[in-house]
Amino acid sequence: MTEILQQIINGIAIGGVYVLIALGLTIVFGILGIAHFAHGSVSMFGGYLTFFLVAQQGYPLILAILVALVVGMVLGVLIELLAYRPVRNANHINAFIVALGLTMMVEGINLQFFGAEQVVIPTDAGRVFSIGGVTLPELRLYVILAAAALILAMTIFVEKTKTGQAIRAVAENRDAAILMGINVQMIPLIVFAISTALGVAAGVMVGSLFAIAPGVGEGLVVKGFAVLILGGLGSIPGAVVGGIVLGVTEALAAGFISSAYKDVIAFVVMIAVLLLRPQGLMGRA
Amino acid sequence: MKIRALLGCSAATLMLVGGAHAAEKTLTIGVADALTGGAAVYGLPQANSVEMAADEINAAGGIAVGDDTYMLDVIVYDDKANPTEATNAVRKLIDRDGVRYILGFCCSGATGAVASFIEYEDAVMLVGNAAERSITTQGISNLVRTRPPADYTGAAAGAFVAKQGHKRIAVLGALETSFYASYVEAFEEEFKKSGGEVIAHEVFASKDRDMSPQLTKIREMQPDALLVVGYVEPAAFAYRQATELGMDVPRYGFTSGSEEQFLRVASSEQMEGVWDLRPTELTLQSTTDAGLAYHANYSERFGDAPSPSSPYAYDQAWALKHAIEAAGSVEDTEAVAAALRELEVFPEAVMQYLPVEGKMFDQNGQAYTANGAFQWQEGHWVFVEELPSDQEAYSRFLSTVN
Amino acid sequence: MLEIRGLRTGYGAIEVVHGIDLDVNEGECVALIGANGAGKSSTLKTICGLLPARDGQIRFDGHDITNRKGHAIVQAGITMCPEGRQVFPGMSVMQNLRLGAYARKGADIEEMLDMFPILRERAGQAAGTLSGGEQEMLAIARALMSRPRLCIFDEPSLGLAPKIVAEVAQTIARIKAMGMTILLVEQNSLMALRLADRAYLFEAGEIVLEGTGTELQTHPEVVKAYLGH
Amino acid sequence: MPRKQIFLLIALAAFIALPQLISVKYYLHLSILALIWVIMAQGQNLIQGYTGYVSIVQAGFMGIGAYSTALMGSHFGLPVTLTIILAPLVTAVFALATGYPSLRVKGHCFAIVTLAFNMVIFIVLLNFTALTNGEAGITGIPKPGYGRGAWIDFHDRQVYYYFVLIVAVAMTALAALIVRSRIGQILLAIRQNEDLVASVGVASWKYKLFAFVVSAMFAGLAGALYAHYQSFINPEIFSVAQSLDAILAVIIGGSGTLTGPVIGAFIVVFLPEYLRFADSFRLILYGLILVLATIFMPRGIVGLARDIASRLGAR
Repeated sequence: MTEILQQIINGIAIGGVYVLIALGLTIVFGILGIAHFAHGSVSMFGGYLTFFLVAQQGYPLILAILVALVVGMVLGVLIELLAYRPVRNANHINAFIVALGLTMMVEGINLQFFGAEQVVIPTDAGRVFSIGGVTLPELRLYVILAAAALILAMTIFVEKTKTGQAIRAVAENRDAAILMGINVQMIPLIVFAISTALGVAAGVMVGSLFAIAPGVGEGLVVKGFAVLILGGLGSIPGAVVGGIVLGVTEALAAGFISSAYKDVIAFVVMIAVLLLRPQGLMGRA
Repeated sequence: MKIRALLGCSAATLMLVGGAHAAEKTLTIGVADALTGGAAVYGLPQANSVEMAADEINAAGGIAVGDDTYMLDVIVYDDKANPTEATNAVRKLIDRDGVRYILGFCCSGATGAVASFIEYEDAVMLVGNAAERSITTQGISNLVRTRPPADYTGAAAGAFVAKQGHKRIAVLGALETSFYASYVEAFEEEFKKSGGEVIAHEVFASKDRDMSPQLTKIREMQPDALLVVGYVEPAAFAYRQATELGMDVPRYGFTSGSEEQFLRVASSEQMEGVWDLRPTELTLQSTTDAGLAYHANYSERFGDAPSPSSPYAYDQAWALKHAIEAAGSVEDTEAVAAALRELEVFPEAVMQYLPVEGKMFDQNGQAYTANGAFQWQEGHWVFVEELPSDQEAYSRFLSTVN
Repeated sequence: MLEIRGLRTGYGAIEVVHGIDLDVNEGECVALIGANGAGKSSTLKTICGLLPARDGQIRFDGHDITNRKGHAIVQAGITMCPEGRQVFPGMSVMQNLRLGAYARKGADIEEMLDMFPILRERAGQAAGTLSGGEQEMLAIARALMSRPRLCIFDEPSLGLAPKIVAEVAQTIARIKAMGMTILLVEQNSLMALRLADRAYLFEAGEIVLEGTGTELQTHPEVVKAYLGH
Repeated sequence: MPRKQIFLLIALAAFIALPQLISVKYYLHLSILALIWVIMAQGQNLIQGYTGYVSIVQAGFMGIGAYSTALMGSHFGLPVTLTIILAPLVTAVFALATGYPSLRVKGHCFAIVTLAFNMVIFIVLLNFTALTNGEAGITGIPKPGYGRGAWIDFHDRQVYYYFVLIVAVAMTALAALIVRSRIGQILLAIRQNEDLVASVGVASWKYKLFAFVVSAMFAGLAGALYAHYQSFINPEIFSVAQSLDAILAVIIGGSGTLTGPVIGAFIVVFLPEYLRFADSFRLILYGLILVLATIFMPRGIVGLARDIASRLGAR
């Protein structure tokens, strides 16, 4: 029992990171229909930047995160304007190829600026809590809490604010949204800013809890898309449920089936969902 | 003014005269190694150390072959530790640049790809840090390797851990990487001899940084000790997460990571007491004068301490110099390859090679170094003792493997 | 209020509207009738900025709004209740209504719920779960939420049961009675001409006839082709 | 003779003469790799260029072809020529199993699902060490023919070049046949408007699956040729990065054309050679080229050439 509980706790922390990545992906997909493949690498850029500011420039962690969030938002806006907007009306393949090209570029930029060695954002959180044999490191607790807070903030933003409602409207019906007087040229910029901010938050989490290294972002973005397919494309509750499900599945698979094939098992779950429920766990039929 | 110009003139004349005496030629050697990507941590220092060795050899008068003196010139290509890129790099060195001597090679996949065709080339290949055993079991006569295979070290480690009195040990490692797997295999064999048992073989991939699921499973099995085998980046997380999960069993490992690399991930308290059972390589506490000089020169030249495994490549360059001089030819690669097999350990060597029948490389072209047990004590790796290794016996064993 | 001169528009390589002139005066209800694909809906889309104009001019209140961005046209005071209703299916009725008022400050939802009591009953329900007639009411209410000065209806009766069609017609009549300027495209020509003060007949991307609603109702060509007896 | 056929003959003659024109053998080596990539890219083009589905599993299928030819040879002692022929068939079986679920989604999601499959193939190749020997890979894969010194010696790179050239030309011809057939026309129609195709009663999924499987077989064959040429394979070569190169080859060359993949394959193999000067910037440069090419040259080099030709012709 302790083991199962411990594995679920293990899975929730990484699941929280998946959720944040998937939320960023899902709002972009909902609005533009683009699989923003560079999202993982951009998120890692945010993590790297935070590391750079903390470890090399001596910024306090919170300030560094704030700076990284702002820089990330600007970067997101630039990506939309310079890369995706020009292919908005072209074949959907083109947008995906642009996404792949962007991924290469951002990975290259990360490599150029921050090197090939793994990077860990230093934090002070080193305590470990233990309840009845189940342990929870302080840092993981913060990551879970931060992820929960961001998910809550995101839900409130989308459901309760005018801008959030406009974003949903554009996702559901672009033409009708125009008729509501929504500036549909602006919405993608806002969406990319939010998406990248969420990604940077995930990048900081990965960078402090684990490490950032070349290729980590790409691995993460694939997991993010697996979450999307699991939860339902463009669905915010789907991203939350799918992310936790994927994280816990991986931990349980590694703990009880095979650590070598845990990613394979995660993808098999994704394929199974695709076959049995193509619209995803939370998607509408 | 005039006097100085005259002096300059005569100096130039002198040099011309000197040059005409014995022909000074250039020998171009090649390096194929990972300069970018994840494996650059191993490859780049190796490439640097070859360039440094070449300059030192040149400064010491070059390579003397008959009446000629050869000055070394080094071409370095990036193989990204990728087999196709490595093949391309070596093809280019041989076919386009006319290079006959190729050094470097930090990583097994890329090395294996090149080893599969080098036999048929008019060239000599010197392998460095790549630890996969099969590289020197194929009887390739124009290939030698300075680093011992991982299982040679694994066996010594198994005997050492058994001696500590552990009976049930859990393994967590990059077991999909075959030289790590072979380390564990040899470890297990030795460990079993004294009645021990390996109760778990859990795997992490090179990009995994969250090993808590595997460790949770291991924790449940209540082993006497933990053995972590893999690249330092993930291994450091395994050590840290083991403490986070409240595991307080002794931890052994095979990672060859530096102090800085571990401290980036885990605190010194979390690392306290961890053992690293590995080839002795370059450690300031246990090295020779050549090693100290190497460390100082490298640090000065590249502004960064050399990686512990980088001297494998440095020693390649010196081994090549001595072999060419012994063979008396730069053109006859067969003679040079044969001379390498006959070479005795030379004074410039940084690693502490254990000769086999008096030779640096055995009949398979394999060199052996001492293995050591290092322990993390208050923020530092401390050399505790040499691991008992029998290079002669292993060399005989290696000849039987195919 | 709305003046269109020499308007051309189309999709890709195909031009579907070949230079039309059209006027809507303040407080008037104007209907566009004609066969499928005659260019009526394309004209509406072009007015609302959903489709770019290739040539010609659209003026609203004397200002040129040709090829302005869609949201700017809404801000100028034109709103459209689109063909096929186009509610936001995953959002609640209330959320749909609030979005109707996106372009302006404040929202008087109560007023709208009084006008369409059925929407009050369905307030928390996802719009996608409403019946066709209810969705049409929601789409109309949503359009009115922006307090437009010109309200455009594109095929409001499309795909609805006859009983509901009558209800929709009544609703539009009520809105007209409130003094709203209306531009209406409707397959059901009889319904359109009864509601309209004036009407234009489209044929193959051109306007072939213009007159008051009553005139056109009795025009032999219209009777023969569109009112069918 | 029509202009197109003259062009074709000149191109063929150039490929035949190429080994004689190359003085540095290294470029012959790269040319062989490029021809293998032509087969890869022609396959990728069938699904990406003609059907409009970006598949990111081409390198995975190449790996299945490479490993199956090597393993059939070493485990069952089958002759090399036979295993090369069987390799695409083995690949087809895997492609059927992966294509069926993947094709349930469209567009971007299809791309992601196939990418997941490439990762699965990679992980299995890496971890199923009993069969694949893991990261260390398989060494000593034999060449076709009768060994060293035989009258046709495949160890001679010129011989292997002509061998691969014949296969590459045959596969390009096969791709041309498929594209011009009724099936090819339906594939094109699917790219244009899949809903329309479905609405006229064509079971579009069958055609998509066909395109997917055939494209995988091309990759499997390329993998087999690669394995016997290099004599060494390991999982690294068949990772997602290589699948992206296949996409790059099609896009840069010109997707939905037969010449495009040929040009693209040579670019993908040779471009890194000429970008060495900017080695550390290579990834950035690559990505930039991809983005700019997609935005400003969406129909690839072939499309650009056609535009220029028609403009010149118009004058």
